[in-house]
Amino acid sequence: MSAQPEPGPPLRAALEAVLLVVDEPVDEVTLAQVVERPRAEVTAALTDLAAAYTKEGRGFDLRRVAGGWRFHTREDYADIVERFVRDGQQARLTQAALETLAVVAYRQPVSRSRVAAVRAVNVDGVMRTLLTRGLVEEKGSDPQSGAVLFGTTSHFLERLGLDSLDDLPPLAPHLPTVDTMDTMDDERESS
Amino acid sequence: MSAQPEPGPPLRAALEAVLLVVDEPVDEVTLAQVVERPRAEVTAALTDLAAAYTKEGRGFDLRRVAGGWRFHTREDYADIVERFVRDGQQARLTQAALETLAVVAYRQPVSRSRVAAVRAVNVDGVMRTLLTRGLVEEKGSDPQSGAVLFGTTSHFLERLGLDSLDDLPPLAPHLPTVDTMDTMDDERESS
Amino acid sequence: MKVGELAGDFHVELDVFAGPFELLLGLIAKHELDVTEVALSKVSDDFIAHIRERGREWDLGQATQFLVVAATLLDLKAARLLPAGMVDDEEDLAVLEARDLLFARLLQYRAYKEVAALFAGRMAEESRRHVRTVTLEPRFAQLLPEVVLSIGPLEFAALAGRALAPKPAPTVSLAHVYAPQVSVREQAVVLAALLRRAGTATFRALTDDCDTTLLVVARFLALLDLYRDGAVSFNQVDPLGELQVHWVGTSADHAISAPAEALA
Repeated sequence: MSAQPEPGPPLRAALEAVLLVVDEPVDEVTLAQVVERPRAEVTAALTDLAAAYTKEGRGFDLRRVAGGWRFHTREDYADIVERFVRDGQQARLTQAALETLAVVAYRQPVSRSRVAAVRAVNVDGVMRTLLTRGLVEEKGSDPQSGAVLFGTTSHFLERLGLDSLDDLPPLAPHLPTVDTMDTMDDERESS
Repeated sequence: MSAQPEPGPPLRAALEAVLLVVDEPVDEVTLAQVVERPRAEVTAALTDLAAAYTKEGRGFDLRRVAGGWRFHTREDYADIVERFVRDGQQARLTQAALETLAVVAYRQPVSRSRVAAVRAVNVDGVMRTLLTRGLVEEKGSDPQSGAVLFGTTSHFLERLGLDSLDDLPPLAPHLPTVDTMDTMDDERESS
Repeated sequence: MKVGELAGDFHVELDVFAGPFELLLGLIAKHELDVTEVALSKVSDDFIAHIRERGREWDLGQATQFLVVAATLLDLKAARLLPAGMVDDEEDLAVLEARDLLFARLLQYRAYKEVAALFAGRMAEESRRHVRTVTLEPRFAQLLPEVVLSIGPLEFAALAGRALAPKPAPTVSLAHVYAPQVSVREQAVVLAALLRRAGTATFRALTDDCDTTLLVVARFLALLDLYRDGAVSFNQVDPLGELQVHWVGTSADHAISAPAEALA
């Protein structure tokens, strides 16, 4: 891409914005729908963008993998990224991550939206961290809603020094009144 | 950034690569360590990058928020991005919650009763909401009264897009008689 | 906050001022209008009329804001109306300070309201910018240092308990109006015992040991009950003077039975 502004609506910029937030590779049909432009145009724009990033020697790269497009770090800088990941102070979980992990541990199998409801905040980022760190994994899906259910991993048990989930200390002593809890939970579930 | 390759080692590209994998704001000191370059140089490179992204009208933006740098999507493409990011929407705060948050932000660290005094109403429920939403957190206790003190979180800074508390809009212009006010405030403070 | 936003488009019509309510507040804040000149009852009447006019469009938020501001104005006015004159002793100074504190509170409230509006604007703006939070590419994810769970199983359970505990529903606290239960019947028994022994006593003496106003009130009500039952008679020489209470009942009266009304 040159430094010249593009003519017409900024298709490339719109694609850049969407691709910045996507986690999984996104196919061209989906992208075309989102930006409301013909697929061929979108494909051309993506190819141009990728070529431009390479030509400009950017630290990121736009690649078509498994039928979809996604930002990747450029190979040339893999060493630096590896150093960052290895040395980063990421060994400890944040308080938010710990609390979310606790909810998953005691409520599993549980959907992401259930966890979010209990925590009263969006938990997407934190759940991703827990998945990446191998503490939480997918455990099938809810037969009714079809929502993906999550549970803790054996790695989680190891890190906590437990043999099985049965060894998790009972929750009861830490809850005000279990009866109220269950009622409230049911209400929330159905709401 | 122009289409010309940069002279010397590609600092900007290295920073782009690292920033692509972070999931929370990263401060300049950490980045300088990873890319092994002086902090001032890193700061300059980040500022240049951000300016170039804006000039080129890219779909993403590099911003310093809550003390660290991070990629954001550009505001212009919010409508398109939000077709993708489903539950990214944060629940709106009520007027009472916003006002209470404002008092905490400008008075921190501050006790619940001090906040209630300014708001002239009981703020218990509202403070609970702010705590649950991660906008406010406990910051120690008052050495004299032992009352728990509250302050704003880095999530608060992120929600407002502020780099630090120093960037809070000044309160003074909203006070008609600043001189009088300050005196009053000191009196009350010491009482 | 824009002028007029505080109480919607509520306008006041007063002898000294006609215009938006918010502007009235601003003028008082800037010392351009004396609060004592403002007929607050008229302002309140107008506001109620304004609310009625809107019929079903009743806006609780607007009404609440009006109440907060009106209450502060009322405080302010009360303070302003206190005899001012020359500041010649400590008490006068205290009155002045109280008055200025009220004034400061009003200004402060306005200021925080205004920045709260700025906060809302910034949040709305910021919510249109989305951050990148994606999973690490697998090649990097495997390099992540081993997670350290800095807590043990018991602490973990406690954390879960806190995270899962039902969030208390918002309630209006009545703690400040809490009053201990006082029974009129019990107080009647106490009084009967005292009076049987003393024959005659003043109301002051009969309530000498009361540590709360509520208890005094209960004793008074109990006396009325005793009077109705013909167990006591009253005697008061001057209006607002000392109240003499005489026991005229039998010795058995009110030993145990008495009208059973409890003040809650």
